[in-house]
Amino acid sequence: MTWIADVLLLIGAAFLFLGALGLWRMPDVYTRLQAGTKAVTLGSVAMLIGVGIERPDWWPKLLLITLFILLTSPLGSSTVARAARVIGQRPWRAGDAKETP
Amino acid sequence: METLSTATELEWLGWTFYAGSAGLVLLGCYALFAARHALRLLLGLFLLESGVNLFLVAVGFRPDAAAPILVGEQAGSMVDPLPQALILTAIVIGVGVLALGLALAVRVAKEEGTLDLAELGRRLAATHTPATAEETLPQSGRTETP
Amino acid sequence: MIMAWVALACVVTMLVAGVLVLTQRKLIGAIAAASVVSVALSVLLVVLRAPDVALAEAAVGAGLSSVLLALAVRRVGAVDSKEDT
Amino acid sequence: MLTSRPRWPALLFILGLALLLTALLRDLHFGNAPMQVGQAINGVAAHETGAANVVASVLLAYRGLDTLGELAILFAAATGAGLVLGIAFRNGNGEAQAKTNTEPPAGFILRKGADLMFPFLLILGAYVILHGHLTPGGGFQGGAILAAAFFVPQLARPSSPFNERTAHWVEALAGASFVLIGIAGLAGAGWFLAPLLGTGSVGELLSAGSIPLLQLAIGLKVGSELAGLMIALHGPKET
Repeated sequence: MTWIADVLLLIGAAFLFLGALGLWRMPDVYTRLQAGTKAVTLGSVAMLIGVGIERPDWWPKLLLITLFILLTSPLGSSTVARAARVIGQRPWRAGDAKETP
Repeated sequence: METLSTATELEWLGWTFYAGSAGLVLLGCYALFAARHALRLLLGLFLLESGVNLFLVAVGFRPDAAAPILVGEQAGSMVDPLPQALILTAIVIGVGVLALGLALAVRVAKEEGTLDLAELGRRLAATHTPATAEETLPQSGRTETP
Repeated sequence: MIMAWVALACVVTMLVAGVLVLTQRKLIGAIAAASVVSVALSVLLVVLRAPDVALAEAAVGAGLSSVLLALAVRRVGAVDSKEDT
Repeated sequence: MLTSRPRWPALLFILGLALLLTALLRDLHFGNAPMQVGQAINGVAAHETGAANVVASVLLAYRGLDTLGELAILFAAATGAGLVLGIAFRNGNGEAQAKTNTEPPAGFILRKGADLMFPFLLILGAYVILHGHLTPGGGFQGGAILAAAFFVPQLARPSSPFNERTAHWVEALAGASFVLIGIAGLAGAGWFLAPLLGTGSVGELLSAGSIPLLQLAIGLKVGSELAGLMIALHGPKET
């Protein structure tokens, strides 16, 4: 049973790393939000499930944390994207210069 | 959490924490000295506070002790609760001070139109110089107020 | 042993973010870096077995302080001095 | 950037301070805290106050007067900030509403999400406050969460009025009840903030005498103060 938890933790760590890498590599705010939200949400949820398999008595709190992440993460990213659109941020096209972070 | 095995490892961990807190204190002090913008000053104060908080909690640490919260009937040794209660107080007072400073900064920006500390000091010196000296030393910033 | 490595990683993160607070060109970036300092500090406090203080630091230091600073920056954004924008 | 070029006097000072700190820290042996008072408190705290969280018992029983002073400082800071920003609760609503209308409105997702999160955050804050004597947490941490809970709807709908009069009443009543519990301890057992209501058995929700009530008072006071501070700072842009 414990190797399933290990695999889930590894998947979570890999996706969190990919999210961080994407945040650094992507050219503009919208693509960075893609990396920062989707990969990080999947990574943290996989990590929480892994921890839940490792420690079965923590399930209720972990479930609540998962619910909270699933609720707030898309909310935050959509709000940031909307704010960027409102102030007139243009999406990146091929050939444009990469924005400085 | 596992306990530490050797004395050298403990010393190493101690230097890690001390380096972190001392580094934050030094960065905060540098910001307090070199800041040109009022909000940078408040950020420096925030860093300084964080460093002091970390240092005081690290002083109360014991390697073989648990967190100061009783679970069941366990009666092992626990780390020092006094610095922790002190720091809990300090964090909340810190946010109060930060909020008051921010309110003052917002008001100054509204009245004066700038938050540049050198510029604000120049204006303050110009306002407090007597009328005779104002003609000889206009807007110099080095005016010696009597 | 794993505790010591976590502590080392968090101290390095904290100090790098502390330097970023001083060197970020934009004020809002400096505030984000200060928030990172607080988060790393709260992990360090958990390692030091002070969960109460860690919770306070995460809620007040990383959450409320950054919100207050960001609100103030939003209000005074137009009156920054020349080299700070 | 802090400055365009390094400030040499400040760097020199920092170098001296670093040398001083290194010299001081070399003599501190990490992990060997003498903790004479801490040891004594750890031994008797659960028996004397009935709280499983020793930090909470130090904060609210052994050093309760200090916490009252801290609440006074926070109150002074919040009042001072409100005064400096010129937001009296008489004209807070109408004026703020008129000014914030220039901002673009928040989107549908943010509005609905804020509605969805408000009860969630409220429950989390109440949980953290009421379990302060059992688990990490307590009045200050839960108060910060409550303040966030009341600020998120304000952020989503800038025009919705925050009832500052109610917030002031909650703040005043919570502060007064903290003092009243302390005076009740003075009358009952002979010293300020003496534990009342019996200690109960350690580890249950209804235990630790008056500590949960004090946590609740602190939580409400801190929450209303911090929410008021954030709403006072969330004003219109200065141009």
